[in-house]
Amino acid sequence: MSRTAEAIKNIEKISPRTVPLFEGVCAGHRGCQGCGEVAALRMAVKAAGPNTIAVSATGCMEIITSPYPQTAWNIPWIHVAFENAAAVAAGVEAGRKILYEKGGIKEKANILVFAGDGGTADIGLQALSGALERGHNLTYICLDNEAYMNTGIQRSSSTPFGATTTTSPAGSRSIGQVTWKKNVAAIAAAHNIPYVATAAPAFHIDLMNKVRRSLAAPGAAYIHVFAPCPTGWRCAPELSIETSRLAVNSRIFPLYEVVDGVYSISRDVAKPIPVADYLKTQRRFSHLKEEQINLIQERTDKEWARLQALVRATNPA
Amino acid sequence: MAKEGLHSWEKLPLGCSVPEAGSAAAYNTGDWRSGRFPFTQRESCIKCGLCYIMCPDICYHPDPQAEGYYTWDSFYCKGCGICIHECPKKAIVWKDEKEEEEYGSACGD
Amino acid sequence: MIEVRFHGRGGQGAVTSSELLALAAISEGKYASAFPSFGPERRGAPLQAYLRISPDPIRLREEIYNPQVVVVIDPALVANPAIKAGLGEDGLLVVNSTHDLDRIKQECAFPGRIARVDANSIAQQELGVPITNTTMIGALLKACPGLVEIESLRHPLEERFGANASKNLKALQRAFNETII
Amino acid sequence: MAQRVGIEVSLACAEAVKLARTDVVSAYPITPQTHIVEHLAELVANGELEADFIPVESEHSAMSACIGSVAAGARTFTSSSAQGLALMHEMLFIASAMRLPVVMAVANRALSGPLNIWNDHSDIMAERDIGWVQTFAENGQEVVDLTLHAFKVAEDPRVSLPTAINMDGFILTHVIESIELPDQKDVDAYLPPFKPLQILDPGRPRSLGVVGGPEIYTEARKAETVALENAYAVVTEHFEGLRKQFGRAYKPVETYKSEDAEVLFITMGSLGQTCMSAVDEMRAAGRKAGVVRIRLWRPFPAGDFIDAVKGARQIIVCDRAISPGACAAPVGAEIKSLLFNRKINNIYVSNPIIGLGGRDVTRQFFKDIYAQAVKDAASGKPMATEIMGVKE
Repeated sequence: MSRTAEAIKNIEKISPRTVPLFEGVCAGHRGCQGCGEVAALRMAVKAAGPNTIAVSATGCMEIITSPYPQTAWNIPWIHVAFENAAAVAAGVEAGRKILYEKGGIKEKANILVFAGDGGTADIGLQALSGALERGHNLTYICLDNEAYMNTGIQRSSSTPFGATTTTSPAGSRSIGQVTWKKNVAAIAAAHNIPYVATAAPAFHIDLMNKVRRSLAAPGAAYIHVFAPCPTGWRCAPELSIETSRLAVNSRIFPLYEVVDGVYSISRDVAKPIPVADYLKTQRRFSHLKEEQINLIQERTDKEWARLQALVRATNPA
Repeated sequence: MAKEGLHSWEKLPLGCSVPEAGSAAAYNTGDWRSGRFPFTQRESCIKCGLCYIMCPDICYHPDPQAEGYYTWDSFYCKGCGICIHECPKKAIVWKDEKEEEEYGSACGD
Repeated sequence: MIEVRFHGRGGQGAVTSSELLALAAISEGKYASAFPSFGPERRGAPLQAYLRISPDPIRLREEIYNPQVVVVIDPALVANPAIKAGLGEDGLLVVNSTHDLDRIKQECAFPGRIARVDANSIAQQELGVPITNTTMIGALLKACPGLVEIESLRHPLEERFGANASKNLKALQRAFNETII
Repeated sequence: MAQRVGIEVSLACAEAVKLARTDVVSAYPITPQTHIVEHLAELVANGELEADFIPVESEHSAMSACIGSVAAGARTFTSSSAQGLALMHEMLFIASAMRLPVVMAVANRALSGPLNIWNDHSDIMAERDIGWVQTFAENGQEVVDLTLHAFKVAEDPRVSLPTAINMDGFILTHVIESIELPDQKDVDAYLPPFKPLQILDPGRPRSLGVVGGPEIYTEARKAETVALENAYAVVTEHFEGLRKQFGRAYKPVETYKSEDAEVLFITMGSLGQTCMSAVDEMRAAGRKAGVVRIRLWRPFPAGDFIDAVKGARQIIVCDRAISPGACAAPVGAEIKSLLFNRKINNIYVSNPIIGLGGRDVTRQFFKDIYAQAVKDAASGKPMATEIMGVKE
């Protein structure tokens, strides 16, 4: 058993009956109706518990939780800027570590970093890479709603192929986003950090346990969370959580873990639904033609096969 | 004169911080809701708690009076309907706000 | 105040020469400043290093334009006209060369005082490598009596070279003895 | 007893950071700052400094990590220069707005382009308005003393603002000179452990760095501005502390042969040293010249400055940075605005821009500038800002 596997095997597991009542983020936040991102954020902080320091990048979650003179945070929280949450967290971690060693701090604390896909895949990628490479003991959670929602639905490198956004609008000569979604979890895994995972709020127990496992892992951890945005995706607010379920069940967003380089699929979708069933819930994809939907299906199948190959390659028989 | 600020600069916490945790709880988001609200029919409820954990606005809380059930909070509910969609037993339904004078009854007792 | 300019190539330790002398002077209670020709140092490229030593605090932050002494660490630079820049006829040129003084005078066309030592041979014999920066300090001290005491260099050499300090000190001492003016 | 030793100024700066018992160093290498952070990394690696050294991947992250580290309650240091400082730009404002007392040594260097690694003040002058306490060191000893002073001022609960010590790249950073390194016990007596006013503590959760809308942003900026203005008294108080503890006296503004001077040079940083030497020679030649050296740049010591120049009929404000398209160079503009505020209109202000990108400033150059300035004033030429020593 690898060092990380050993470290995370005995975590206090959360089950449907033992969901922690602790709220790290309180009601009264200004999230949109049906915000899947804040739902996922709340789950993550619940799992981490009160002995946690949160670091946020600029973005929806930061804006909706901290308009002066109020804060929705029940745990110590810091926001500095858009592109540097990982670096700020690195400083918090280093500062606390040395103070603990010198006796100035008596207790260790979890460090959770929250950033959106823009703050992670685009402008914050360098700071993220630096923090992961240096191995700070923290968990970085990307809450991926697949575009710059805070500023009005502009495309990011995490926006999926075919989605229309305000800066990748579908038109007579464009299908919307023409590039494929950047795979930041794979980039994180390429840093050979102890723990990488993907999660979705529809699978809340899995998500919360992944947060616990990431915190138990010795060193830097990364969790990529699929965070539906009814506002930006043009879907009904009540379908927010459902959308993340469909994403997983269509294999367009597979749930998996990489523990010390060893891949495992957390939810083996034996009979996937067609990606078309996922796409049709969101008007950001409503302009797509069958040909493009087929392309997305092909790509999804290929990525799933690649993931399976990684599982085989990293789990010796 | 220009519009005045929220309060004196001399009363500002250091670095414009917010020293009081969870103070957003005082903020009413219930008035974002328009016309209808989710109503739990307890006779159908199986106490799974999905309404509690899936609600992005933290409107459901364990009912101190009835173990396993959850109460709903009109002060925060923005009316997104996630609880209604996620409830595996379809125990939560929309109700017209005009029908109910008292939200207290929304928890279905 | 005395101002000295060193000429060498990147990697030959001209900067180290000026630094060691500054440290020695300061340890004697004098004031000194040592600095390289500012910029990226590239191995092999000709470079200069500067040294000021004074009994009083040094306030001057300009470069050295009119040194009283120029030390040439690399024999191949002796004929380079840059070594004479700003050096008055009453100045002193300390060179690493195997040639006799008359020939050096011709090579560099400098009418003033010249001190020479075959630092390459000494360094090769004493250190096993032709790195002449510490050796040339010996020649400089011979030509400039009282600049600093040789003994004052012992500690800076030990700090810089550790176990090899004594070998460097010996090479320096030999150069001091073998320098012809 | 503290000893006077020969040491490179960069290393002396790092030694001061060590003597300050710094907890975290977060830095990215850039010429001419490198020797400072290399030496700190070495001190940490050897266990001589019990600190965490974060070898970040950019200056932006360096300052971001400093902000996080101070917010965690750790005494924190960084150092940068030119392009690195420019990359930090965004973070510098946030560090002061959040009132987090980071200490930074700036090895002043020209901003690109063209790429130039040599000294001038264009890097820090582009950061004038960051809300930090900013001092300029003139020699290696000042670098050491001002570094200790920076921690003392920054962390003072009456200030709680980040502080930068400026030192001329190469001209100071790469020079070995005679410096007295204080004893640890004296530094401990001068600089007690850091007691932050608010930290990220699960035992007392607070939110730092919140959104401040139109209804509070003005008040937030007012509070920060007043804090920096009020730092003046603390700066001088802790200068006095330096004198008592280490025997070296410092003032926000220093003068040299200014009492009876008719013409005063105004300098910042190492320029003042060569300028004093030039003034000595000019005095010997019968010219009534003097020097006023600005050590504290932010908050600007207006009263001290006015006191220093009020007897002169002409001042020559030496700038090492350009403010393109502006009415004056940065220091020149500051001083002209101050004189105007005080209704002082009998001083002729020349504003030469000199020493850009490593161009050496010599005693002779000061004499030339003096001659030109006196001629301009005599001829009634309008006061102007001019880049000097340009090859036509």
